[in-house]
Amino acid sequence: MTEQLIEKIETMEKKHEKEKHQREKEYPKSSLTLKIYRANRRAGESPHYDRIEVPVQRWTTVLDALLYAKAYKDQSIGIRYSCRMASCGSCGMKINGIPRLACYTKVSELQGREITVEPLSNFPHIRDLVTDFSQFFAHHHNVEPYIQNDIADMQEKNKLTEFIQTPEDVDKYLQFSYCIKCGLCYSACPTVATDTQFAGPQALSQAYRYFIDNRDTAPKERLNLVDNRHGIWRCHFAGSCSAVCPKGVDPALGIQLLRGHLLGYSKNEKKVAELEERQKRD
Amino acid sequence: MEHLCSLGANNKKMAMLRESQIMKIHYITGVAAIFVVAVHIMMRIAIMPYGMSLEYENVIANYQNIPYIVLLESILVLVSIHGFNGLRVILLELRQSKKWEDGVTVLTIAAMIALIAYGTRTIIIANGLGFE
Amino acid sequence: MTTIAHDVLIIGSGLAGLRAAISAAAVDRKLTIAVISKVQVMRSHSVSAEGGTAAVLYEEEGDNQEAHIYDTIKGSDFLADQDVAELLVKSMPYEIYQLDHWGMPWSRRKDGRIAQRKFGGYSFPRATFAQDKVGFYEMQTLYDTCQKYDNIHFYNEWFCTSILHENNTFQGVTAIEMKTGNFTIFKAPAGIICAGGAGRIYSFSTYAFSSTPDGLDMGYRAGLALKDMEFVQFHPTGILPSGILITEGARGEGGYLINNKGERFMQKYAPGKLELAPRDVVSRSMIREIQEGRGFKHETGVDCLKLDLTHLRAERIKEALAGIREIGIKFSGTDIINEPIEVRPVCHYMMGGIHTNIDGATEMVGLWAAGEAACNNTHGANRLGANSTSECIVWGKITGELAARYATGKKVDSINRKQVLEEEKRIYDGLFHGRGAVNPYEVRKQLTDMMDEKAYIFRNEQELTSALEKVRELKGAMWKHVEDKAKEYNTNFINVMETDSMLRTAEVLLVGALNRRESRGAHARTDYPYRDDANFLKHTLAYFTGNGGPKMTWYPVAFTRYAPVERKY
Amino acid sequence: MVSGGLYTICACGEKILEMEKEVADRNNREGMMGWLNPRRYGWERVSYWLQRLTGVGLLAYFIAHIYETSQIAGGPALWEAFLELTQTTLGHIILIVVIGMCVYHSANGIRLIFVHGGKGLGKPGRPDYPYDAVSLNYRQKSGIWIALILALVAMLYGASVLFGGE
Ligand SMILES: Cc1cc2nc3c(=O)[nH]c(=O)nc-3n(C[C@H](O)[C@H](O)[C@H](O)COP(=O)(O)OP(=O)(O)OC[C@H]3O[C@@H](n4cnc5c(N)ncnc54)[C@H](O)[C@@H]3O)c2cc1C
Ligand code: HEM
Ligand code: SF4
Ligand code: F3S
Ligand code: FES
Repeated sequence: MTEQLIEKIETMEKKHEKEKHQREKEYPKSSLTLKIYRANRRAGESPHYDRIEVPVQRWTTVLDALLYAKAYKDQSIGIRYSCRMASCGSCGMKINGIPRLACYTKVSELQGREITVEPLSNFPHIRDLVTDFSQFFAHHHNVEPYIQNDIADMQEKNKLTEFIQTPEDVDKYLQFSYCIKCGLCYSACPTVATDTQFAGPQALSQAYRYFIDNRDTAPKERLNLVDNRHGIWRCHFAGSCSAVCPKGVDPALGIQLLRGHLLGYSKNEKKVAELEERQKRD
Repeated sequence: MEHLCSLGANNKKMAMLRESQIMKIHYITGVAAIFVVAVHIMMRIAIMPYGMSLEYENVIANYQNIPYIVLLESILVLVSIHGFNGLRVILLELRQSKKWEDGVTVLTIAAMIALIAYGTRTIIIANGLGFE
Repeated sequence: MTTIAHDVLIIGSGLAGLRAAISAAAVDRKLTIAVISKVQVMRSHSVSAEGGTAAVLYEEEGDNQEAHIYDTIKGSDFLADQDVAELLVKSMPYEIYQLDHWGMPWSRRKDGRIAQRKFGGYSFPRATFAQDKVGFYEMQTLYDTCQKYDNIHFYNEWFCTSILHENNTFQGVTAIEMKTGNFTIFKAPAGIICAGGAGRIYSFSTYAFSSTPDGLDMGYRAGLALKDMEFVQFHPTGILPSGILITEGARGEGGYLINNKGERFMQKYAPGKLELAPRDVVSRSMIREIQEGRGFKHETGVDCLKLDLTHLRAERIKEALAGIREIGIKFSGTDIINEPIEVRPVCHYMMGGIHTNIDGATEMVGLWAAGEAACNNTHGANRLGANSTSECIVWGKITGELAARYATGKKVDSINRKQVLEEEKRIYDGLFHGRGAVNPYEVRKQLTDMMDEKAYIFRNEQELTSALEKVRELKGAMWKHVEDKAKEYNTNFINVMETDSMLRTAEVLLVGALNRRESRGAHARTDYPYRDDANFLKHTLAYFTGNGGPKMTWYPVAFTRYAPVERKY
Repeated sequence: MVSGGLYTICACGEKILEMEKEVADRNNREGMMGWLNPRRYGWERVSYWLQRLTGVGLLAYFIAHIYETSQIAGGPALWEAFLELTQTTLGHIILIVVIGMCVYHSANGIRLIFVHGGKGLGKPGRPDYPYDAVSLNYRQKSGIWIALILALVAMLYGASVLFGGE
């Protein structure tokens, strides 16, 4: 494609981004309506939406708004949250239909005077905005997300020393270890939407994270682990995972790179990192 | 390390081919299909006008041509493999249970074989028709 | 009522909890370890830690452990137990390398070795870092490493309410499974409390919303002492209005603090260390600047100062402070590459906690405590940045191992039924089915706002007394009820239980602050502006007495080689 | 022993076997509706859906086509009769759609074969805020557009052959 066209589109998008920023700066103090999905299946409460008016300011996040509503309007709202700074991954929910972190979405970034909040899809529903993550965690567990290496567990007697890893070695996997396990990607992926056993973008990108880390010595086993009926082949590069990931993990990239190794497009040239000899300390 | 996880368990079930082998076949048959289908279509429109190419005599004449038969047969095989595997993939993603998955696998393979057989039958008969 | 039996119970799944789980699980694969957490295990507050983890790694390049020990003790204003500080420093290098072996993405130097940066109060660049998401990566590494062990059992979103014990011996805990609302007993011969800090008793705070003192309170109610609770660390740089932290690493990388005249005012207060003086010093200096009219006004009307990073290279910021930049843009509307960011001292760490000895053992047999919830006297009156994650990891490991060894071959035959019934009565009759007109969230807000106002960096008798009165008034108000009557995922109920524990802990904090009539480390009294080693070179202990106030006593500081001197930077 | 969740999980995955329950819990899954929604997620999602749709469409056509051609075995009369059935306006329109599907599916298929192996996606690096996923780059979007344009061109050409000849 012509470079110019691409550039043009990119500048257009940048401008749009800037305008969004501007709009946000001028965001007036006011109030808006939260349209909250409510249901408690176990207790037999059927799904419905509640509309709650909350005051907002320029920096108010959807989480702030929800917590205000919980404290002063309806204390029974079920919601999961913790860090309020986009690092714990608790507060994923669908905001205006798209999976996002509530604490990372300012109301001023959203259009309109009404914000719809719903629980993440593809996770079993528990109550109101809260969903069950156990299967998601199980998928993560299943890709054996830890360094496999005979000397991974240090003996205290061993010489104290690190694996030598250059900044370039680190860059190969660092992006994928940004993952906060918020599950937004899992909620967005169209394959996960129908395939209950598909490992999902989060787990598969973690498989790549450990695969490409040069402290790990079990690349073959890792490939075998994802090479099955509900494994990596069920990703068809819909890209939605990367589109919603709040941390720039780009799980789609990790998955395709890992599959490149399975397909034999890429060779695993990583040299296993060495231990630097060092003086033993007391 | 012994882990009782579903991924591992699934691996055991896959006796015949690994999923990666299946999908490699899927890609290769896909790429190959482009070429053979292209030639096939070219022959429909490049040698004579499209309408004419469909006349009975012309079609039968084609079936006398051994390279053309080979072409048709390879289209039949390649596209069937690719297409039915594609279908299998979609169906596998729709529901998950041992019964469903085994059923899907058996059915798509059976359908694939049936289609290839049926198409081959046409080729053989059409080829035979010319000698009469 | 269900009873779940394990060998070791770990309450809390922050850095301390997960490290303890791994070391306990490694002792014997046949022991079963339960990690109980009121949030999903990897969502603990520790993920927010940003700046670094202190350890001496480069002795060949001029660092030494002696210096780290002394920095820690001097930083603590000589209230740290010196043998404990020494243990911390000696254990740390191993832990850094162990994390490296487990997959920690430490930032690297060009030669492939682990990188370190400057941090406040240290005489050598000693904060080992992984960009500016140290705690997050450490949590991830530990969580992932836990997946190796099939004897670690995670209990995601179970809220522990009390400790069961008999004859001063630990028997287990009671907990509520949030998903179903079921009240459950856990029994085990050994337990470790790793329930984290209590920073949410302040409303301007860097802590996660889940950092409420229910863990501390649980121990307190079970008869354990809370130690040194009056020492609350205020971090110099929290952004407005949310209080989210800008790591000290920002100053470690070379950031300036400026007042409204554009001066680097730290030159006046700590000419030797400037912005990299310990946190208590910097925070006090900032408040002085503000009080003397050299602050800025944030658009919310709050006074603040500015942190200037614009002179750093953009690449360096993107490389080493990417997370901070993101936070600045997102939560404060400021890109630190282009503009100074508005900051204000913010509640950040509790030096105090459950009283333990050097091994992390509490006064109860079979119960240990580690991490921020424990007070093993590493940090004294003021913690140095980057020493807390170190502490969590070191004592996580120590207590995990000790608890597992202790639990080997032991079993809890019967549990104290009476306590279980009492606990049920306390939370269900007293809170869940309670009645009242006052909104518990309003009580919480009043408490935290009041703490911000009256127990902030500078304190005095009058304000502390009025704060204490207010806490007691709030305690007595008619707020103990839960509006949401559902069993399933009832966060309203959880919040009310948290508020209950916050009130008790705030009371201990205020009484401790009133009793300590001196200024030491993070505890600065305007009416007693000097350190008083003759009368107060000792730890505060507070015991629960039922509904009256806490019973206060003192506890000696352990000295080895370092005599107290005046603390100057 | 239980811990929170449908698929009880320990760090060990001791009970993960439950995931293999014959009927997995579909509570709150988006189901086939989840295949759609390009509105929310961009071009790659469109490509995902079109590749499926055209794949299945082509398979259906292929089966029909094999049946159609098998009529030759029935002799000239049957063949002509069948031709009459298919050589209608509707038949031509279907054929044009098939041409479009075939071209799109093939062109996009080639792109996918590369992409599935990580080719043309760029390299992982340290993400900068605001995060843009490198994998969702303009090369991919252009690839999808090109496939769509090629399909359109082919359909026009097909229309000119099919309808122009009369
Ligand atoms: C913003 C920020 C940045 C920081 N940066 C640094 C830094 O750069 N370097 C450094 O050394 N230190 C830093 N610290 C301090 C350090 O992060 C904390 O002291 C440390 O993470 C505490 O870890 P923890 O394991 O003790 O507890 P936490 O991580 O707080 O975990 C507490 C656990 O207890 C559980 N819990 C609590 N109550 C209950 C209950 N009733 N029932 C069940 N479970 C319960 C919680 O769910 C949680 O899992 C920082 C702190 C903050 C706030
Ligand atoms: C001409 C007859 C063809 C038929 C009947 C056909 C059929 C199908 C079907 C049913 C699918 C499943 C869709 C899915 O998995 O999402 C599919 C997928 C696919 N096809 Fe084809 N196809 C044909 C030609 C081609 C050609 C020529 C190529 C190009 C090289 C190709 C490449 C692909 C690719 C890459 C996929 C995606 C597989 C995946 O996402 O995992 N196909 N095809
Ligand atoms: S990959 Fe991104 S969206 Fe998915 S769980 Fe991790 S951080 Fe969340
Ligand atoms: S959305 Fe799903 S299909 Fe693949 S690229 Fe992402 S995992
Ligand atoms: S509350 Fe932690 S990510 Fe939103």
